[in-house]
Amino acid sequence: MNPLDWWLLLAVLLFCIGAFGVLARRNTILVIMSLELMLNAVNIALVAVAQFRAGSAGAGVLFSLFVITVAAAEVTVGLGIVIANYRAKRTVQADRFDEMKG
Amino acid sequence: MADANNSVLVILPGIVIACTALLVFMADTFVGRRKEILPWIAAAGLVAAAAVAAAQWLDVDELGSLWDLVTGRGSAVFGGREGEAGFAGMVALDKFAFYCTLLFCVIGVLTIMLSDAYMKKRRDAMGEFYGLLLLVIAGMFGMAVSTDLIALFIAFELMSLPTYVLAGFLRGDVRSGEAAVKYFVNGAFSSAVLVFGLALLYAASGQTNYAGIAEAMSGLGADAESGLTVVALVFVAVGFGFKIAAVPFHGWAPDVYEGAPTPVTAFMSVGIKAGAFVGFLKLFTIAAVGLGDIWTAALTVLAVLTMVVGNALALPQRNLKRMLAYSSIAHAGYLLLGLIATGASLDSAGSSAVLFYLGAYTFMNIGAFGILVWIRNRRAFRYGLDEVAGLARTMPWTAIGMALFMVSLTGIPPLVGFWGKFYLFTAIVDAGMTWLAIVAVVMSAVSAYYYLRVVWYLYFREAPEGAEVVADDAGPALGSAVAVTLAALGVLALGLYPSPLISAAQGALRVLIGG
Amino acid sequence: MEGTDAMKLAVALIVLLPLAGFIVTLVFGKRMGTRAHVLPVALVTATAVLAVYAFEWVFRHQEEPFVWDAFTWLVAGRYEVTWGFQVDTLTGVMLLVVGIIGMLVHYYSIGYMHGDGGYYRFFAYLNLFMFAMFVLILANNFLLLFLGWEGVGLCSYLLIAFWFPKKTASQAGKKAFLVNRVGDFGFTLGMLLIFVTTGTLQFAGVFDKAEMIGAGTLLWICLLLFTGAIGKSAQFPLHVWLPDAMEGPTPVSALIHAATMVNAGVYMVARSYPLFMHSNTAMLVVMVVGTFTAIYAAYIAITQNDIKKVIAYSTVSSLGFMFMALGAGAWAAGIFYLFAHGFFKGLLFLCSGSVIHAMGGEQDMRKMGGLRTRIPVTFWTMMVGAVALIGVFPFAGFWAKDEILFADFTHHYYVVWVVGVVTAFLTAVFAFRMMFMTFFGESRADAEVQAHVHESPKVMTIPLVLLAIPAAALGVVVGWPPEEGWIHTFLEPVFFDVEHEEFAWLGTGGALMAFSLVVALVGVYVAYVMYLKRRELPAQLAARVPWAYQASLRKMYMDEVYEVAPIRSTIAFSNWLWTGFDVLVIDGIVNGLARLWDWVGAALRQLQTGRVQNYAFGIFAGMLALVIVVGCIWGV
Amino acid sequence: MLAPALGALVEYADRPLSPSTVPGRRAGPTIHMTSEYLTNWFYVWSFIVSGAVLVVLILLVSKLVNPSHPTPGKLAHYECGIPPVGSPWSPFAVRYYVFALLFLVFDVEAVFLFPWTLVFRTLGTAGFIEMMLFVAVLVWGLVYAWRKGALEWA
Repeated sequence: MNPLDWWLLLAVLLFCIGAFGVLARRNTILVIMSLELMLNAVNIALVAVAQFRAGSAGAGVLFSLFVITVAAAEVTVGLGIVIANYRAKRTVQADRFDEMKG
Repeated sequence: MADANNSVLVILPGIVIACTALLVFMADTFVGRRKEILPWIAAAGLVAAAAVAAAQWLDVDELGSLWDLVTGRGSAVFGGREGEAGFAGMVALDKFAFYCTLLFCVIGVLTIMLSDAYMKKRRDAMGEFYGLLLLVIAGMFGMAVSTDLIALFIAFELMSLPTYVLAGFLRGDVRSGEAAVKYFVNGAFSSAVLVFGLALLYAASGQTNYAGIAEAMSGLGADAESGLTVVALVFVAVGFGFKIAAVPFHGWAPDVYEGAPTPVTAFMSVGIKAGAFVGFLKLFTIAAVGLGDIWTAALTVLAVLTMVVGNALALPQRNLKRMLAYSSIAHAGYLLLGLIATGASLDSAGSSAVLFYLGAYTFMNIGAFGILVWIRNRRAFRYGLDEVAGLARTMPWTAIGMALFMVSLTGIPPLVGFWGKFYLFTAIVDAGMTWLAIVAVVMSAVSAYYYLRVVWYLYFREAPEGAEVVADDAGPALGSAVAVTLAALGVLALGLYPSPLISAAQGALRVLIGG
Repeated sequence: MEGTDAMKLAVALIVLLPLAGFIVTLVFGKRMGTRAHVLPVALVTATAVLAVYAFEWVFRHQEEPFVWDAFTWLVAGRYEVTWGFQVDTLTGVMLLVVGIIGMLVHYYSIGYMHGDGGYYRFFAYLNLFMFAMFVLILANNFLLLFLGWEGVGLCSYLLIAFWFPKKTASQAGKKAFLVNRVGDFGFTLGMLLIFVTTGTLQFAGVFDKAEMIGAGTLLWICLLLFTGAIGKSAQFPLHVWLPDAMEGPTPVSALIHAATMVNAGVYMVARSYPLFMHSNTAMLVVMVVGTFTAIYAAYIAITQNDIKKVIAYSTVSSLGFMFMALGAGAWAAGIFYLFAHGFFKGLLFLCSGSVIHAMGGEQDMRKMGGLRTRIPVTFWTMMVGAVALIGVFPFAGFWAKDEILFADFTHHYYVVWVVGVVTAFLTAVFAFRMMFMTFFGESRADAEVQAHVHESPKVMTIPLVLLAIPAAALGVVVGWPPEEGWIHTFLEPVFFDVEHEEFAWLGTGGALMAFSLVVALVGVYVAYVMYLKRRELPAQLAARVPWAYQASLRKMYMDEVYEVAPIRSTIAFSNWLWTGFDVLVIDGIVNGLARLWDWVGAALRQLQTGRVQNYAFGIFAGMLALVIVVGCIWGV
Repeated sequence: MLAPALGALVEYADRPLSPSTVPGRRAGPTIHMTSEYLTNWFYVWSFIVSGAVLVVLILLVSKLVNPSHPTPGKLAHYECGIPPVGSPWSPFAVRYYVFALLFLVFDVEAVFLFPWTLVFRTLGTAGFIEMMLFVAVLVWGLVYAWRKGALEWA
């Protein structure tokens, strides 16, 4: 199998590790970090494709740039929300947010 | 950058909206206590954006009047059949985008009116609220115009990120904060999945431009339907399904809808859904047009689950806000039928039905939530079903409005909700998937139970003791009243005479699919 | 075609006037106070006149029905739905029934609802009902018909629950709503199927294609439509809502639940004649359901003590009779019966209302009696209605009922015929049981009620008289001579090529006619023996020893119940049907459907844990599942 | 030990699955390579396997296997090995995070400047103006933060 597959496989594994972090971690800060991990997996995939795949290669690199910046904005919003909640609820544990259900 | 000016022209409405947002933010820090001006600025910006979009059409169109344009009559289309492309084909302002722009502006203005009394109670947050709202709408506009994976992704995030903040913008309110956390974690997770899907789509085709992807895929012939494409499309469907709260990606929706401020909930249930739908409609129908059978399969599974689970979960709810949340999940299920129909038959009927339904749903749902805001503005109200019992006597007109919206949501003629379902279901039948239509009809019959139960409480139940306590958000709420009234008129008028809207929707689709 | 413009105007007004009445009354009614009725009644009167005009028009143009697509509702591709109206002879008959009875009921209500809290609300709803009912019968496509169908349904729920502070009333309204959901759901599916197969919903278009539709599909279409009819026309097993609907004000019972709305199902089936004509199985189903309902409801009616419940079950039975006729292929006879039934059943209800009015709200017949002399007008008119109901020569019911039985017989549905005859017998029994218990013998009301017994005001009695006339004479006028009567030739264009049996006076026809007449009279006699004859005895006793009076009176009841064994078993059986079957099984099913969904919802709710990461897990698991599913559909 | 397993996986995945695949159709080297890896089902299986193993199993197993006899000691969360004393947040003023976030945003947005410098000449004036607009928006945001008082220790 060709090299691109190995890169994509790496991306997949990284993505799944990040997903695992999001699902398993109780601390929202760590959850956000795991989210960043997932987005970085995407970046690897994008750059790898841009490298090996015929077609408009530049797009992949460009795309990854945007992913990076959006990820930054995302983490900013996320941390902001976490801080606001910490003020109100004095906790960052994800599973403590279960007031509404059903 | 030869077409720089042209490109700017293409996204001019979006630019107008975004700049208005910046203006609102800045004005917020300068006006001091006179914050009542902010909603006016925001509304003006939206109107201006709509006007710009319309003007762009009129100066290049041989169309006689704006009315012809809106009703989709007449022949010519902006810059020829393809619409006007900009930024190296990353965006295109075509008739489809035009329809969506108008729709989004209507949604935005209605939301601004709705939040009138609500925001007067929370002056300090006015700047954030209206600024973020405008940013979201700018993102929705981006969803409508983008014809490239990158543009789609940016628009998607621009639409999402401010919404997380809006959901939790009642600082100090535990439920609102909880809503924000849930929405953010799930949202960020699913958008990571989405962007991974986009990356894989890029991997499969080597292109990020919709047209390019379609071309590359057709070049591959049968090989196009490979594992890679399947995974890519499924991932895209997941990110999309999350935004429209399709089962099983819906878990967040009821909690967020319940926790978020009601005007925000109203906006999310209508605006975000509309934005997501138009964006992915374009992606699926242009880029993945050759792979219809794959994403149709995926969406069919989602649609059935969504309709069944959404309705089943709405039944036991006794909190109106939560009930409406589940109902909007169910409606997302109906809407999916339109996409499926287009994917299965490559006929534009389904997609135009979706556009029509989005318009119809805007009036119904904003109206329904608006009534809740309005009641809360008049008396103590925790959105409980029992609290509206006997409302017909204490607040007759409010009760009539509520009944109207509920009946319309049920899909009983002659209200607009009926036509929405009518077009969706007929489209799916024409696409040869009658069984789906039957499922949908059964489910709407079920939904009648919980919608009309509300009407029942309004008219045939005795009012609870001590209903006339002081209001939660007391104060002048002219805006909310106007918004609800407009919504009610829309539901009635479009119900009695839906032709203009439907032909407008069909006209909009003619650009994408040679309907 | 001459006069179409006038006709257009008439039809438009027929639809619009009641609507206007509804809106104005709803908005300004409160201010009009006790004069809230003026506008609606005036408008309905005008409507009735127009309806008569329309009838007269179609009378002159029987062969060429009036069809008018007022305006195109929406033009979207191939789907074209119009506000289209059509007046053919069938519609003409319906117009007469709805227009005239509707008008009379409006007048009657002025007296009956006098001083009620929701006076204006009542008239507003009535006008809305008229609007919807006219839309229903004037529509020239299924969708518009369905619109009216839902409209009358809505009004029916609103009016059943009119006195909603009464728990039973709001319950009854809810029940009516739920039960009709089932029927309407079938109807919707039927329309969908029609649209899928024929690509249109216009009557003309659909019926033209009727032959082309495959037998299986056609059967499904007919059965689904009939499901709707079962719900609306209160046929077994969806009839349960109608008896409870008596919680509504009596004029409502008369107009909606006897004369007009409940006939909508019959009308719809008759309207779909070209479809049913081609599906014998469907016809058979219609006939069986109708026949069974007829006798079933008649059984139950015998033991009811609430005067309105008796008439209600009798209505269910009569509707069963109509479906029996349609199913047996006696289309004209069925509509004829509908025509007559509308008048005499409406009359009976209004009379019962007048009785209740006189008794100060008392509905229990055991507390009545001897009203004959106290409220003569009501008595005589009600007697006309009862006689017409049981079909005594020459009253309206006689001709209609007889043609149906004749058709059953001549079409060799002997079983159906026997059931029909038995039903006729039972009908006679309970009708006159009601008459005797109410009007004859000693009054069993307590003193202070007695004191206040009074004939109803003119505004109520005059409509009774006006209704009594057609109830008595209609049969002879339109139904004579049998099988060639005017109504037949009149309905010829609608029910084309229905084979006719020759009616021989000195043959089957005459014999059957005589026989059923005898049966009816026997029924009356039985009722007389059971509920009247043994009454003089206690009366004489009562003259001497008052204390013995009560005791003996109760004893008398025992005797009446126990003296004749077959009657006892009948009563027991009908009791069982009523309490056991109706209340338990059928209500159980209706409520069960609702509960099932509640249960499903509750079960799914468990998954809605409120935990952030459980939702995220749902997303992830759903993602994997979707990959697998789509992967399996698509590559492997 | 992962590699051989994956090798086997690939063997399995590489077998032609889609019946519609016509081996004959090949157009040019790129597409050749493309269809090579496009037609295999490597991705489906790698996703399902790694996803299921990494997430579903770990979550479920940990749920099932571990006996739950909760005691206060066990319930204490152990992100950093020892039971935390007090809130881990207390030492820092919330302001710190606001600054951190502001820095993060402006820092990362600067990433767009680098590719711009590479193609600066070719873009010419239009590109310059566009970038200035971009920077202006960022400055606008900074001013907003400042006006909102986010930049002061309080």
